[in-house]
Amino acid sequence: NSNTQTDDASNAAASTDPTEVTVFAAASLTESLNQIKEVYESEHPEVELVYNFDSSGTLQTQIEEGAVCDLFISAGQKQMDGLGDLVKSDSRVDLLENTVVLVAPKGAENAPASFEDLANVSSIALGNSDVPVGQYSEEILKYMGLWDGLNADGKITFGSNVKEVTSQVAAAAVDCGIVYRTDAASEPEIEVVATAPAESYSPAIYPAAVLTNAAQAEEAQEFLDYLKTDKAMDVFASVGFSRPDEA
Amino acid sequence: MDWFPLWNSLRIAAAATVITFFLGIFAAYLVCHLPRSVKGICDVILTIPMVLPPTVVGFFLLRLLGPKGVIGSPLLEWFDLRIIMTWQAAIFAVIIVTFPLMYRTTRGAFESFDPNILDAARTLGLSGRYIFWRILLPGCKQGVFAGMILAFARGLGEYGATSMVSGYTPGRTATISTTVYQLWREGNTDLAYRWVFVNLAISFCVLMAVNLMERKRRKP
Amino acid sequence: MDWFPLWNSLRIAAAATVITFFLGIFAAYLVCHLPRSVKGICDVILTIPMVLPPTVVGFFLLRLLGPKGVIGSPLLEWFDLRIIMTWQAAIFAVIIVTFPLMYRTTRGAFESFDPNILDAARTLGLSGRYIFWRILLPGCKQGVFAGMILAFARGLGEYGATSMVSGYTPGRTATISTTVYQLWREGNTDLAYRWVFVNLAISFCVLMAVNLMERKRRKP
Amino acid sequence: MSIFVDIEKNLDGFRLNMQLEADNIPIALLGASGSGKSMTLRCIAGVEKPDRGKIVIDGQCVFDSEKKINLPPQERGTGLLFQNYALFPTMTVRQNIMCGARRSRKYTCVDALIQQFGLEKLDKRLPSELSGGQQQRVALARILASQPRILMLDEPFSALDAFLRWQVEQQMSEVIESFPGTTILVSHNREEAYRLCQKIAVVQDGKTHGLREKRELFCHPKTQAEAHLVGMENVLDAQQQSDGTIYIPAWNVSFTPQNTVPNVRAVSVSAHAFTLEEPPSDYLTVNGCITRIMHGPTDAIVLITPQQGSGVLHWRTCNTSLQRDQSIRLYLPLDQIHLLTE
Amino acid sequence: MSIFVDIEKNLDGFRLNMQLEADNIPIALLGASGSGKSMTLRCIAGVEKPDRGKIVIDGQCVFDSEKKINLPPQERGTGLLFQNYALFPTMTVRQNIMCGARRSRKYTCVDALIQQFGLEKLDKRLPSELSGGQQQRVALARILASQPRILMLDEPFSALDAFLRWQVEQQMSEVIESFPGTTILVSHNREEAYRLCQKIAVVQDGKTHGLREKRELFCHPKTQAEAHLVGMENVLDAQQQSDGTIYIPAWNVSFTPQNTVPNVRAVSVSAHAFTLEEPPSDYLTVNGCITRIMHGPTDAIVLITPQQGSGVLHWRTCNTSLQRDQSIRLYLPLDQIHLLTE
Ligand SMILES: Nc1ncnc2c1ncn2[C@@H]1O[C@H](COP(=O)(O)OP(=O)(O)OP(=O)(O)O)[C@@H](O)[C@H]1O
Ligand SMILES: Nc1ncnc2c1ncn2[C@@H]1O[C@H](COP(=O)(O)OP(=O)(O)OP(=O)(O)O)[C@@H](O)[C@H]1O
Ligand code: MOO
Ligand SMILES: [Mg+2]
Ligand SMILES: [Mg+2]
Repeated sequence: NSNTQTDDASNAAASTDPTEVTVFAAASLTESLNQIKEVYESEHPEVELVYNFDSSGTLQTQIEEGAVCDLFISAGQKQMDGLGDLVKSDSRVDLLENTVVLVAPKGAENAPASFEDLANVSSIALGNSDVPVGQYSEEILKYMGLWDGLNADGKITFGSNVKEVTSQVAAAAVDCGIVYRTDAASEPEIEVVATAPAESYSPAIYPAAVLTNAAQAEEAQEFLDYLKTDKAMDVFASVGFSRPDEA
Repeated sequence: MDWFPLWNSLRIAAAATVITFFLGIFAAYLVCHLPRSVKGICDVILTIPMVLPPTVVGFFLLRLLGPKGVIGSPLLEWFDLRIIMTWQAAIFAVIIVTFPLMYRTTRGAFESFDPNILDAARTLGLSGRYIFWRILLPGCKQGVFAGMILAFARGLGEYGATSMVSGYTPGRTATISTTVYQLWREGNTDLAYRWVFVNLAISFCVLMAVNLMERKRRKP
Repeated sequence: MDWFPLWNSLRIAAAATVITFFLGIFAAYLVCHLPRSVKGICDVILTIPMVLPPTVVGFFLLRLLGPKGVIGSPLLEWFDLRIIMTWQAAIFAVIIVTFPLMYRTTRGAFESFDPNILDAARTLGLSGRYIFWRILLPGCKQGVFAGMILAFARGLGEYGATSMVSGYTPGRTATISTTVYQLWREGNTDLAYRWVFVNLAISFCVLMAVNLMERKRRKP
Repeated sequence: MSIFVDIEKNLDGFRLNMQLEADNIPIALLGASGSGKSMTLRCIAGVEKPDRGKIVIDGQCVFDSEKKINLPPQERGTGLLFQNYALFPTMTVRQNIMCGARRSRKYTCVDALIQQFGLEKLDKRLPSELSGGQQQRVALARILASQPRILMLDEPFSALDAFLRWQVEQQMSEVIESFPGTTILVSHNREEAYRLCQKIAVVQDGKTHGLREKRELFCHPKTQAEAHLVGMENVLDAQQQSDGTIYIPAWNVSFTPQNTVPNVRAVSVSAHAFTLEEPPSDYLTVNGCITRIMHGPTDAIVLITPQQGSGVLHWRTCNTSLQRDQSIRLYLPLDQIHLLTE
Repeated sequence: MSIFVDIEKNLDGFRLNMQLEADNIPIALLGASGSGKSMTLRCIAGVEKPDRGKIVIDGQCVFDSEKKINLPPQERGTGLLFQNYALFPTMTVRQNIMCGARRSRKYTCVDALIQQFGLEKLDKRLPSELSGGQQQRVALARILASQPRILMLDEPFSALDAFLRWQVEQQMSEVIESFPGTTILVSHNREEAYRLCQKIAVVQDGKTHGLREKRELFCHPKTQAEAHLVGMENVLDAQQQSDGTIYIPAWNVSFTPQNTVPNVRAVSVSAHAFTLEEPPSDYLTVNGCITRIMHGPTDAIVLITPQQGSGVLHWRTCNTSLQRDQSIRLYLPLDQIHLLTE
């Protein structure tokens, strides 16, 4: 599976096989990271980025079970925390921040206008605690004192990934759902009705870190640094991410 | 340990198996009697649900059954019935996913049945219906049973399409497999394993029971 | 449109089908010749992979194949081979998920084969191996084929276990089904549909080809 | 009640072209294995569709390729006994016979049939637990229970042992006699066919020359196929010379037939026809050497190689003093030689 | 070369208890349908395992329940022709026969066999494209190709038509004669059994009284089963009176047998035995009324209801002037009455 044919006359360094840097990234980053890859590889011909996208929980399990990985970008702190000593703590940074929004089927009549209206909906789709936004949803609903009521009435349906939640909302199978702003952007059939107040949940941070036993720790760190540059951030921002507040 | 997912899984799998059973037999019979030209295409179309990833199947079903869907919207309008996100919706999902198993196994059995026997039945004046229910079907018992078990067992473990159309609402639509997945993702691995074990145990019992039944029938 | 997922899916499904083919036939033959007492249990155990949700299968497989696992660690130690997160790992996943399909279909065919013919072959002095490969197997062609197609088609659409052990690395381990899922999640629905269509088209062709083959064989 | 059949059907490498017409008498189809007898019955029963032609049962047209009539087997009211029995494997003997009685709804006859065919002790068994002969009896009873308009028996006695065969044949003979419609019997046994039927059609390579009065057929076979089937042990090629004499190369003999028949291709002679003593009427003489003697319970079959002949001569005799390799002279009355045209 | 069989096997509702012993001569098993003939052959071939007993072929013990010997069928070197042919469905005729030749590796004989059994034109066909008779011939050829030590034929001619039967029987007779080992023939046809074999064992309800010289068996049947099987059309219950006379209720006649036999339970009489003229020797007289006449090609079978008798009398005659319902008086020489003890 060699890519040596991609030799460019202008690119003398590519005459040797490029170093492979394996990046495990949350699936919600697929589009933006693929865009960045093109730019980055042309600037660093000695590096080839190999991505593995999946939900953060699956990625965590794969790393725990010994998958080869240099850089891990999680959609939630929990998954990163779960890896413990497997990541270099000094390399860990909060790379991106996402915003939690309430969505409803486009043009739905019985859609809630705000989070407060959720007391009156008949059903709501949330991500489970594996889907990073699931934890935040729980925080928000608890903060607003709606959680116990919705849960006891069996109005909450938990999706095992973001796509399930957005699809269910898009099909109007549920009255509304809580997802990231970035997820909402990918589904034309739904509309954002409210943004969760910042104080109601801990910031939705995407942490990134180089793995302890990374084979290409240096190159991975270099790529991670690049991701923090404005050039990369522009790409992330275009799909709805923001730079986390440097607190 | 809340036993609701067990009960829910069983009722979904059972209901779906009953329906798949008849649908599968019916489809197998029809396809066997089609002219050669369309037979192949029908066969392929009926097998397709098996080759699609269950999540894709679930997605299409969601579109169909949802309040905006072709099936869902009349149901909602006329009967005020919201089928999606209920445990009943999972029955549809399981039927579609298990149908090809039942259909193909049954068709194989039908095709290997001695055609002379069917001819004899017809010359004796037995109606097509009688021949089908009393001669062909009992004669293909083994194949039909095998298809049914496979369908039931597969239905019990179905995850992708079910979670898409029924969601996971504890105490309402949670099945064994969605519960396992949920628990496991929440890091509650112990309980998840316990449910996997329950799943295994039931499947084991079902398969074992049918095995014994088959054996008894062969030595009456 | 990058065609890698197609090629990757095909090679995984093909490799897995070849292995499942032999494993399934072998298992079916062994189980048919087991004494009654253990037959049932073996049968049930071999069917179990079908009833577990594929993600659970994937999880267990990850444990086995990982560098710390029972299969993975010797592979790593002796051959310096890391199998997980490669496309080869998906072969294992697909084998496990499709095995029961092949096994059960084949066993059904073996059991409905006229025992007199096997007896006749034995009295003619034909070795067990000859009887198996040249008489039983060709005689059960239809059933064995059906099992094989089902296995291949199911393998082509396998998502849960595959994504668990192979991950989704574009250009390396991406299969049709993981690509569909990923595209779809990105909101790239058009391309996702295109891949679903590719999946359908291939499955359709495979099933159709076997259908024609079967027909030709019956009328030689 | 009657049956009229005129059908054509092309099979891979085989062509069936059948004409039959009979009133409500029992008729038989006699033919070599693979000559298309079973296929004919299947076409009449409606489980096989002829390419062209017409089938009329009791004046009702059940198949007509021109008028596009093709009644399903259920509405034809034919009873076909299949060569391989075709019992319903999941039903007991009694249930199988009950199935036959469904059409007529005369369930009362079931017990009588079970008794008639000696199945009392077996009535709860499944077909797979019966021996070949037992299966055949069940199949027969099942057909009779359905009270068909036309009865077709594809070698009904082939798996019965001698005694049962005899018993069942008598029952069958009564059944056929009291049967209001046509009976068509396919049998390998010419004596059975003769005893049970009035007219016989000889089938060869999918064709028949029509029904013939059985006595006529047995006394004067006209083709090689007929000669074989009526049990002539000697069927030989013959050459008709221009002077009318006929030469049999296999035996190296010539003779002048009593009445001239054109286009003689072969002759047939029963193995009973030869005598050791000179017969009173015209005869021919065959000299030969005994090559084999096969003793049966009542007589022996002696195989003789004629002098300078290329073939063999079959002689049936009760004489027990014969020895192998012995030279012998046999007389054959000319009226025992049947001239065959095909 | 020889065969020794002494086995027991219990089946659901049926008990097989067989003793047989033969040198390299052809023997036959004659028995009613369901009497256990096929099962015996299957036990010898090794495809069925007896519960108890011993089977020795050519001095080699192939099964012994006490010594725990049970050779697989492959090592027994037996050739068993199955009643349902059991051809390999996916192989052509030639390949089927080739399979038989694999053990002996004598592939050269295959062509000869194909020719011998008239299969030249069919050798590329699959078994499903053959008629019943054609299938049987292939199965026969396949067995012979395997050159077995012992040849077991389960009704080898049952699906052959009259002419082929005659041809194949002659081939078979030669094969059996030149066959170095024992041949066991299961046949429903007593004449075939007689012609092809030297000794015959009558099988009834899974039991046999051992092999008997065929002539002896046919002339002096001793049990009802034997009488049936050698073709006695009249087998009747009889009562032995204290004064030695024997009374036949079915015919309502009594007679004093020429030589006294104890425990006479039944008698048998061939349908040929009766005469219309008073015979010279001792005889008995039966008066009756003709109830049915069945004409065969050479003679007729006449059924007579004896006066005051409860049964029926079968008479075979060439007399063609008989009428139904006619009264008749028949004479039966006493030496034609066989006394049966079982
Ligand atoms: N599917 C088929 N393809 C080609 N030929 C066939 C097929 N089925 C039957 N035949 C041929 O048709 C002919 C007639 O078959 P049929 O079964 O009617 O013979 P039959 O007279 O009943 O012989 P038998 O007495 O042996 O049963 C045979 O020569 C057989 O080889
Ligand atoms: N699986 C079984 N269960 C019960 N009884 C059986 C079973 N198989 C065979 N039998 C019985 O064993 C007996 C002997 O069968 P077998 O096939 O040896 O008879 P046969 O003498 O060959 O008769 P035929 O001449 O009709 O073939 C029959 O009475 C049959 O009913
Ligand atoms: O991309 Mo995620 O880990 O499914 O939110
Ligand atoms: Mg036939
Ligand atoms: Mg038998």
